Amino acid sequence: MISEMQTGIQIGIYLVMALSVFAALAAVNLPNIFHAALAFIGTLLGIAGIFISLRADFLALAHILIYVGAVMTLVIFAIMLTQRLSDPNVRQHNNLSAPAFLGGLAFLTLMAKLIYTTPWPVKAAGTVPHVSVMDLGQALMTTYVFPFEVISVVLISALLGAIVIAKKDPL
Amino acid sequence: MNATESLRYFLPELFLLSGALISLGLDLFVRNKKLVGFFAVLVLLGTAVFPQVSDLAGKPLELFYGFFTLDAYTCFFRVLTVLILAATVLISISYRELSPSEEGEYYTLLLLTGFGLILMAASTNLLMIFLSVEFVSLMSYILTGFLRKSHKAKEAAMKYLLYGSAASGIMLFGMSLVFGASGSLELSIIRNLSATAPFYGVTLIALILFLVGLGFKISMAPFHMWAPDVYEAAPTPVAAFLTVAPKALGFALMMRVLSTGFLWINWKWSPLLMGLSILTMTVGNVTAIAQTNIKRLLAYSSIAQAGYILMGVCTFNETGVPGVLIYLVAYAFTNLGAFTVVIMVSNSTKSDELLSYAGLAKRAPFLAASLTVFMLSLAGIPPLAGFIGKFYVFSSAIQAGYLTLAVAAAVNSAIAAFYYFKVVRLMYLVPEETPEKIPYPLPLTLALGLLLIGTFAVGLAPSVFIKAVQTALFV
Amino acid sequence: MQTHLLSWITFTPLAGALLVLLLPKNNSRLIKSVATAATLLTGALTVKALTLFNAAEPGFQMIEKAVWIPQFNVHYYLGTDGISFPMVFLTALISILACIGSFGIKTREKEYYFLYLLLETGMMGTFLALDLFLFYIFWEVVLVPMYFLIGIWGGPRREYAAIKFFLYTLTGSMFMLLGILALYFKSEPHTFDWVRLANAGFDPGFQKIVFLALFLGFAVKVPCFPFHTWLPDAHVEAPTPISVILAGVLLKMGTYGFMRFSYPFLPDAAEWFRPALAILAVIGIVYGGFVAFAQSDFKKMVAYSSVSHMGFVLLGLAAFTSDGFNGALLQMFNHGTITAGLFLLVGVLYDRAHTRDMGAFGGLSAVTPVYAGILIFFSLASLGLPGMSGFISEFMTLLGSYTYSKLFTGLACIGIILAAAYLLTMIRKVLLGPVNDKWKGLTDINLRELITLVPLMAFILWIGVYPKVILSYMASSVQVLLASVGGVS
Amino acid sequence: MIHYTPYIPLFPFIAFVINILFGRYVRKGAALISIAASLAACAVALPAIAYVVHHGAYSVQTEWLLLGKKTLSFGVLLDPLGCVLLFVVTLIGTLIQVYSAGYMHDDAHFSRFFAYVSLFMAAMLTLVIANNYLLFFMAWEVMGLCSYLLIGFWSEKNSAADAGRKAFLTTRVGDIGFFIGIMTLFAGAGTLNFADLGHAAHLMENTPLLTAAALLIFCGTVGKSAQFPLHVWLPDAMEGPTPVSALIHAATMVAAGVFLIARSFPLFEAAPDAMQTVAVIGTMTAFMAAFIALSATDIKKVLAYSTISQLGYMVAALGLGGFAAGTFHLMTHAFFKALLFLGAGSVIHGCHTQDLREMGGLFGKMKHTAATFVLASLAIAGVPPLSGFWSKDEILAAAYTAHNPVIYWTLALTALMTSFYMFRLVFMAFFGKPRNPKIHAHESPAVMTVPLWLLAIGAVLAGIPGSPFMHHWFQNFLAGGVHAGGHAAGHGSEHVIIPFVVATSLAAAFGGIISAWFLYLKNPGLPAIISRVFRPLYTASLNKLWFDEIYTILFIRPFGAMSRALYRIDEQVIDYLVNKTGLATARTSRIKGWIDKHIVDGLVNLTGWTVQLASALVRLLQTGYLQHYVLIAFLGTIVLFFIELRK
Amino acid sequence: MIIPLEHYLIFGAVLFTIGIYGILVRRNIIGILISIEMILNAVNVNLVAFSRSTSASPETGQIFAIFVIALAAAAAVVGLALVLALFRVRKTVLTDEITLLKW
Repeated sequence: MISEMQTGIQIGIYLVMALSVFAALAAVNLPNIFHAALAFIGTLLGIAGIFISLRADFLALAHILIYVGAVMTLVIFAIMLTQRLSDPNVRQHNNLSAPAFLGGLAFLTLMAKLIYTTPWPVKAAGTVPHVSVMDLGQALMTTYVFPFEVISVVLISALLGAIVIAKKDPL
Repeated sequence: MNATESLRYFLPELFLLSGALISLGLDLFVRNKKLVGFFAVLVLLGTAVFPQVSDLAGKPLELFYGFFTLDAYTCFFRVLTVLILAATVLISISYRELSPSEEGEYYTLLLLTGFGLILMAASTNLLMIFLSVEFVSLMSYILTGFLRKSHKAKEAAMKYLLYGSAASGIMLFGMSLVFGASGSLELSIIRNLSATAPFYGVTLIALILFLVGLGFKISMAPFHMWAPDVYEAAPTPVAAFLTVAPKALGFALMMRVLSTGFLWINWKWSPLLMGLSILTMTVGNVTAIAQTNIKRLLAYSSIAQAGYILMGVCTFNETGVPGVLIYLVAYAFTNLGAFTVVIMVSNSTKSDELLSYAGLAKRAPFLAASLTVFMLSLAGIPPLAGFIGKFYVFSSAIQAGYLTLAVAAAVNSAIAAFYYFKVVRLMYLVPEETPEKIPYPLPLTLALGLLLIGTFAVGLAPSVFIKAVQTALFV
Repeated sequence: MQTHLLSWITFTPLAGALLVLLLPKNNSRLIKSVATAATLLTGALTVKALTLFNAAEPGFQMIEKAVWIPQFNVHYYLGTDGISFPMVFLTALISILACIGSFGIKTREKEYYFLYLLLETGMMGTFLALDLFLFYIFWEVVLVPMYFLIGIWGGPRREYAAIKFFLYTLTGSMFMLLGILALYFKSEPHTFDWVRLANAGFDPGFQKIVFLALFLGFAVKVPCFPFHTWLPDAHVEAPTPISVILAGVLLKMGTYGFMRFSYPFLPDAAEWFRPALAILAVIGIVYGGFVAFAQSDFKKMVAYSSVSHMGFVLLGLAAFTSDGFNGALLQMFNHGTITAGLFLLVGVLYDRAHTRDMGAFGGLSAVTPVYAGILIFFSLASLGLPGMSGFISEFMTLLGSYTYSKLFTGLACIGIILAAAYLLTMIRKVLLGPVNDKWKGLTDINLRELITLVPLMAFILWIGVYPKVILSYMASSVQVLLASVGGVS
Repeated sequence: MIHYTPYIPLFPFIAFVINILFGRYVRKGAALISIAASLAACAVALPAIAYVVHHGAYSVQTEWLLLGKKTLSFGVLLDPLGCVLLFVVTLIGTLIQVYSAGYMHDDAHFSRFFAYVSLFMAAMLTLVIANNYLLFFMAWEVMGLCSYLLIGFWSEKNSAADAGRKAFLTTRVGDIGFFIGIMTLFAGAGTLNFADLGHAAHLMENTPLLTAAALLIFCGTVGKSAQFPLHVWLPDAMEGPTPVSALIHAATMVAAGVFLIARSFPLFEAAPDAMQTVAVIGTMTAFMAAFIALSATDIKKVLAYSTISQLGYMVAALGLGGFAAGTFHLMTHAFFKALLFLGAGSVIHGCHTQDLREMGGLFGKMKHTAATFVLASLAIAGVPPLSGFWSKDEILAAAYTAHNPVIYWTLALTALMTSFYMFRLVFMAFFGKPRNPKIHAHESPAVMTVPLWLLAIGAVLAGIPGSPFMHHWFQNFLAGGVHAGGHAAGHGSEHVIIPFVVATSLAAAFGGIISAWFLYLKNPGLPAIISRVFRPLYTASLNKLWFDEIYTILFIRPFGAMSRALYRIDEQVIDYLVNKTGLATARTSRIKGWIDKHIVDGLVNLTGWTVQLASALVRLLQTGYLQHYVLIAFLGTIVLFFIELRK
Repeated sequence: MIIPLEHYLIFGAVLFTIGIYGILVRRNIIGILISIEMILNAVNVNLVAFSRSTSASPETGQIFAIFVIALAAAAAVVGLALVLALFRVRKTVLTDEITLLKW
């Protein structure tokens, strides 16, 4: 029973993965950039699903909030600001597809080989404790307090910069 | 060491950060934005001489649970960084293109970048490496695209960002793999990984992906191609800064990564870096020959210089490592100096074309002489700073017995002399086109004078600097 | 002053250069006098050193040594011996004369004399440095002023000539630097110190590589066939005083390098490369002679004649005998005086006629008899007329090389005939034959020009008639050199 | 007085210095200064000679140069051989200078002329008293220089300027041989001192090195004494003023070559092969030059070829072992040939032409000149008891005793030709009717004729000391000298008159005179017919056996072509290859034009060109197009993977 | 772990490669930015997967991922700001039209 359920979950995960990859392919290939952005949101959701399967619930949530809620909204705004939607005929791909595809294929092959030949030090199932939101918060406030502070500086700086860059000329 | 304990060792950085924030606030109240600039210089100099709380004679301090490694190495680069930044700010103050409406933020951003650069030097784990590199990169993109009016600058910043993000993405992917294989973010633990045979593959891939990310920062071929475009289009002080500081810290980090994380497979990366070093210097020099824009010429030159510095990284022996540091110091003085002259000339001629340097010797003898000194230093002519750097890296190649590398570097140096002298030739041998006089604004002249002194000082009294470097490395 | 005499000699010109920099741009008279005073003072110091110089002492004298870069074991290390002192003296002499010869320069005088004096410091340092690091620095310091001096004040193709000179020599010296570094790292403990390196005893395989590297650096300067092609261009385009410096002193730096560094450090390699050196020397002698013969440009002819004459120096060095080495060293000195004189004379003519095409002249001996006489004098010295210095040194080098190879010596003798051929043809074209009406109004040589030439003539005659004195200064040091390479005396 | 010997050359040298530096102040006084110097030299030299005659050779030396462990000393050696030359040079030199004062009186460069002549005197005297080869060589070269300067004295004339250069270069070819010879000797024997030659020859006995050294030294003679095949310069040297021809190119300098052989005699004796060569070359030269002289029409050219021929005689004599004979002839020849040249100069001075075909019947107008000239001609023809007879007879005797019939008869035939062409000259110039009415000849002033007569006395009497009347005093004196020089074998031992030789000699002398008389006075139309009958021979003689033309084709043209070719290689290949490195981008049209025009810059140039090409290619990659950059980086990464992961 | 670690890694690698492909072929800068985000997400997948299976302390990978997300957001903000600024002056967002700088 458990194994059946596990098989079901496994199939579900693989399905999510397949869908994510499919969405990712769509995101880089769709001729309409707006559609591509939407497809990418699909990928993001899929990845959130994968996170859940890895029992990183908080991360999945944060992922969706930040990406779908913030980044992609921005992206879509940007698309709308810069895109003449009336003109979907603008070619969205350059002529580097062939070398890019071949290069990508080579890279992927290499990676696959590497992934399968490396004896990853996987811990025995069940020995890895569940990481709760509490745990994460604790870690961020203790061990990781320094990066945490740093990233805040980064974000402030980035915001400052973005404002300076994007603000309209006073004249 | 926990956070509270760490803070007292972290005072210089805190000083810098608060300086940045104050300057941001100052921007709101001060009408003459130049004052913000001078304030920034003071902050930077303050950081440089900020009293060290601890004695660094002992073991390196693992501040903030090891997320900030405070050792002599970090201190060295901290001082180098803030000095470079101080020079950058100084030469920015009289930069004509900078409009008052954005000048205040500009200095703040520079100060913040300084913080990021110091983090790079202090990073010993993957997370901090990623964070600091991205931080500096983001700041670089922003600074590059800072000028509102320049189309080229926007374009270059855009390219820079896309290229840079892709590069850090690639590096990050490598980090993820090595993290998986070792189970830790600490470079010191990753080192143990590289000692075991089954993990060679993943270690090497990770190493190469590291090289991509850091190679991007130091403009190492074939990851250098963004550099000329960015250096040409960026505001000249920013270009000066970008050719020096991120590169220097990129090298700092690269050496940290290689020595802490991958020292045991140096027989693998040493030849690789040798090839990349030769490629880098050749590409830089060969392409520079054909340039007609001084900033672009200096851009390619800076690529070539990265190639020479890589020699020291590649050999990684007792001359190579200090060689890199010395070279960086020498290069910082020299390149900043060259850019200072470029700013002064372009302030009056409104052009960065090489042709506008024709007859400069007549119009502005001091500028021409200074630029000549800097060009000679870049070409590695003694007794200037550049020579000491080159001497060191050549030494390391010879000491390591890398004859190919040494010969390639020798040939390259000769090629390089050709285009450096192209500039000199224009200034001295070609009659002037516009007889206009070039003004000498105080901050720029001050910076120029100091950089000139530095260039000579490294060349004539290298022992002082070598001592500093050795302190940074072996204590 | 006594104790730091060599430093004074080296840096007096630099001080003069800095002083020139402070002078007002337009006061040409003041600039000239300061520059001349600096060279004269340097000359006086050199004479002072001459009185202190102990000819019987084979080792280094007047040594100054101070730590400079302790981390690399680099010392500020000056000293002189019988090999370098003649060169120092030559440098001082030629510098004074060329400085006086420079009075004709009318543009950008301040820059000119600044660079000129800087150049002198570089040359002096090159000959006096006993620390390889220091030597390299001075060696390179020479390059830069030279570039400007040719490039700014040269002839129509000056830029080309200047950059060509610069790139050739720089390429060579880059390899030399590699060689120097190799020596440094091979020595235990690592050192640039001449004395230590000379006693290091490197293994032969290593020696060959380093010799080759140093060779590239030195051979370009000599210039040794086939690295000589910068020379005609540089000479032709350079202003007269700079040609004089170039021929009089700079070329000697290459051969001096062989004698001072390559040979004592790398005796086995020197032995091994001896045939190659001799072959290149002979090619240079004959080839330079032939090419000189083909010239119609006066200055170019003299330039190629330098290639030929410096070939004798190399031949002497390949001889590995006391005669060969002494002859080579003497030939360096003599070539310096003779060719410097010839270049000055070319300049005299060019200043007046604004052409150097020998075919355009004719019959000048009737128009400018004093000039003609002096030109003939230097030509004869150059073609090795006995009684003049060139003969002695050529005789000694050939005598030296004779015991090494009769064939090479014989071939080199062709060079002597060639020298007579091209120099006499030059005299024939310029001085003899019917007077060309165009040059009827040419004025004869003036006093200033005479002042630059007469000291050279004095040296040429003195050495030609009684070479024992100058040779006595060289002999003991050369003997040491010879012993170090294991040559026969 | 003998101890002042080393200072003999100093007097003329001082005269030289004064005249060259202060020529424009002393003006005509230059002649006085030079003559005074010569007289002073005479005044020191003659007592010195007397000393040597009574007390034997004198030598002194001082260290000059340290070669390795060997010392090279310079010094003075005055032995009988040197005395002969010293006597000749001081005496004839003085007389000729006196003559020159008249001859050159109107020349614009009067003082310079005397300066050169004084320098020559100084060099020649140094050479004569030199005690070693190096000093000898140095003086030898300085003489060459003076010869060069004096031949080209009238340098406005292109022919004179060319002749000077030719003389210097041609002799220099020989000198280089001499120079290598000296080195060979030094390397082989370790000494250059004449006094040690015997010892040296002994050291190198039977080695090829010795023969080589001797032959190489002989090269010097070939050049200086205008022996075949380097004789071509001497006829051209007649472009110089006539006193110069007399002094340098007849009496003294050219004889220095012979003197050189005589000096090196111990060396040659030890090398029979070399001796043989010397004899053959000398004989060939003697014959060949006489043959050319037969058809010459320029009065000085006839004398020039005659000089070559006579020098050939002396060389042959020495080659045959006739040490005394050669030296003897050297002395007598100096007198009569100087006299001939001065006479010719007087003729030229008097009628302003050198072409024999325009002269004729000058005897009446120039009595002194003609009389002395005829005396000299008789001497050179070998008519007894004039000096030429005694010395020529000695040489023929040497050939006879050497049992070499070919050489003997060739020399005899040459003697015949000599007397023929000399009297052809005499008859054409001084006798018969004037051919060119425009010529108004006049006698020269006393300053010129007095030296003529003084020399004539010499020409007549110089043979006496070597004749049986004085019991071959000269030969014995010389033999003692060789003795003193360290050589054991005697040379003057068998000085008996050989009747057969005397007969041949007399027959040749008178045969030549008579046939000349027959052809040029009796039947003036006959020579033309003869020349037509023996056309090939005549043409050969007239064209001087085509030596100049052959040398032009064989040496001069290839030389020029080679130098131009090498130059082209230098500019276009070596330079081109080298240059391309950096200069490709230095693209002002001027430079480009230059580069196009030219290729040895080539090695560098090729490099440069490669760099330029690479530069262009690499630049092309820098498209400004972001994704090209990323693609290169990405592909680069993959390449790095493959490099690192390969096994 | 419900499915083997390797499968997650392959999934990450595939996403990564698609991202790279996107960077290389997209003309639109926003498209490229999306591709870059995809790369960072692929890394996150790796990080979280490793965090679950091989990491010494289980939260490390997740925290790293959080930082990656945050920085990605920052980069996106700067990037989009630049896009807008660029669009304003150049009226284009296509990479092959921003090639003023070359050679």
